[in-house]
Amino acid sequence: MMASNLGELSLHAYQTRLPSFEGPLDLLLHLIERQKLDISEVSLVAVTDQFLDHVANLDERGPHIIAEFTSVGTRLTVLKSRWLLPKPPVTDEEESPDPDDLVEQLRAYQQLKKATAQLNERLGEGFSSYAHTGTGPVVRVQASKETRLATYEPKVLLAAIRRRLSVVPKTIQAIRARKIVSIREMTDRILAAVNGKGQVSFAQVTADATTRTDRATAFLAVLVLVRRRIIDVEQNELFGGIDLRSGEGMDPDALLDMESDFVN
Amino acid sequence: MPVDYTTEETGALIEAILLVSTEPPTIDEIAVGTEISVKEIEEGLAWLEQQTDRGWLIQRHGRRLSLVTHPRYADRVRMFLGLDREAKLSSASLETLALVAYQQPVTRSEIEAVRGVDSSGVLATLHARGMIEPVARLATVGNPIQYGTTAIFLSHFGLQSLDDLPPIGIINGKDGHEMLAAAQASAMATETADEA
Amino acid sequence: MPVDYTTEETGALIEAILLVSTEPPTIDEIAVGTEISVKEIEEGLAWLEQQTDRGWLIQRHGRRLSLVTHPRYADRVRMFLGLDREAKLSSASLETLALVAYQQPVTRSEIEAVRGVDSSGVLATLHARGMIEPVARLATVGNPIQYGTTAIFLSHFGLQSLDDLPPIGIINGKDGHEMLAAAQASAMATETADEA
Repeated sequence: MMASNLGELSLHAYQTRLPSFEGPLDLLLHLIERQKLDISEVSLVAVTDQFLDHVANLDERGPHIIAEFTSVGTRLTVLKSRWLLPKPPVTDEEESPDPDDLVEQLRAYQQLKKATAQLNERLGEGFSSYAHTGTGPVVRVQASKETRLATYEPKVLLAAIRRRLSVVPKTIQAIRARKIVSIREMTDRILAAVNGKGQVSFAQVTADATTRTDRATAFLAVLVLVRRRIIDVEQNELFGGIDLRSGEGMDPDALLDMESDFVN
Repeated sequence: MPVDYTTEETGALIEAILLVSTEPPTIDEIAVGTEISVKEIEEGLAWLEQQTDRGWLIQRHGRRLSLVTHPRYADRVRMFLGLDREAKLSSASLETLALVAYQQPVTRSEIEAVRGVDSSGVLATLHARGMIEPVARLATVGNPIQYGTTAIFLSHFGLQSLDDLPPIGIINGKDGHEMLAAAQASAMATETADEA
Repeated sequence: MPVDYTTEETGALIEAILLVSTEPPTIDEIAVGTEISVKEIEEGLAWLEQQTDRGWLIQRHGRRLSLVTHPRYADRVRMFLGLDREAKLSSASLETLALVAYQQPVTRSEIEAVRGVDSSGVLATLHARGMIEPVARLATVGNPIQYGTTAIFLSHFGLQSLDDLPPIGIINGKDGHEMLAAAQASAMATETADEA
């Protein structure tokens, strides 16, 4: 290679700073711009040796990349040889387009570099935007696609509740008074509580019992469950709290004929 | 991080946040997430809520905020989304929904105490429609489920929050809200374990 | 259906529509869907795009419209969403992306003609990151794929539309776009079937 030691040194120094070029055009453009030259055949000839020197040092790259650099290097060599040799009058116009293409190609690449820089600047500002992915309004989120609900005025709700309240309230007391808790219901409640918490006190079970009848029912229910070993009870002192917990015979089927205990 | 946003800019930021959040955030979450003080977020939000030229409203569901289309444009939005074929709520559903809306949180027994009829089917329907949801369990035996209304409910009725529900007013010389509360209290006393 | 909306109201309606659309609609789709004339929609949209106090922008990708957060609030929105700054694009990716952005639709061969280097790996990366997508196939031998940029690309660079790309301008007395196009055209002549 014809490169001077100085040229080789500076190129290597630069390479360590800017480790990779995006291909031969990138390198070529860099070499030309570094010497503050315009893109022309003259400037291409001027940087040919440096370019070839760089190609010679492409050792770690893949063959594919080396081929790309070599291809451009060959075109440069042709160009340079034309300049070095005595010039015959050019008659054949088809001879020249190849190096000219390289000039045009390089100019286009320079444009691309400029466009890239502008895009990069845009990115540097960090001004991204984020697409709307929100939950959006309800009309969109609705579960069922086949039947969508009509929208209503709030006054519809008001009308519904006023209509109800103008009719019903007087009957509420009657409903409550007639409510009787059966032993079966009570055992279900106790079992649910024992199953849920592992242990409950009798006081908790009867916390909601408003009448003596309800408390009596609860006590009977406890007796039934104990007798069938579905629950165990423990009372540590006279009139003390009674704790209820799961018993060994905890079997739902055992409850089936439970009401027979109280048939009489 | 100190912020140099104007109130208007903070409002616009909130708008941006609501646009991209997948779940409706609270004011506190916005403040923490953007490192802006709660006070500034609240001021920005107040400014935002005053804007009348938007196509949407800020809906407050509890402490959560979300953007929903403005009721003024509901008909065109529905038209655009092809929602003209709509199912209507039955009068039983409407009545039950009204009870949940006005008295939430409320259990099935409390609802039945007022309506006087079994309401399990209606509640299931309303739940499936996304209008109501379980919000808690009562601390009595059986731990019955308490229902409340959802953000979907608010949108359907064009409400910004539950505070926007029209007051029940006076019925037969009695205050409607008090009547409901009394009915609820009496039902509470006979609460059964059937929700367990 | 006749409409008696003011331009401002039509703009707000468009805002509402964009909030609820699951897919970015076109102007025509909005017009048809709301039974409002294209002219009125366009006027409303023009009004909407002039509003400067919003937290969002209308992004135009091709003929589709969508709401995206205003780039001004990018850092706070990112903070709120807990997003890191996106991984940086390599200079090779950026260069290729710039070419696709400015010259789309463009084939791999056309890209390689300008860059002077194999670009298949870079194109695959950009595609995987959602920055570019195949938009058509060229009607030459092998029907090579033509690439274009995506809505994600626009969002990533905070652009409202491709019209917002900074102009390349004039270099050495020649228009940048024309020079790129010329390089592209030279590739066209040697287009091979390797994209098939």
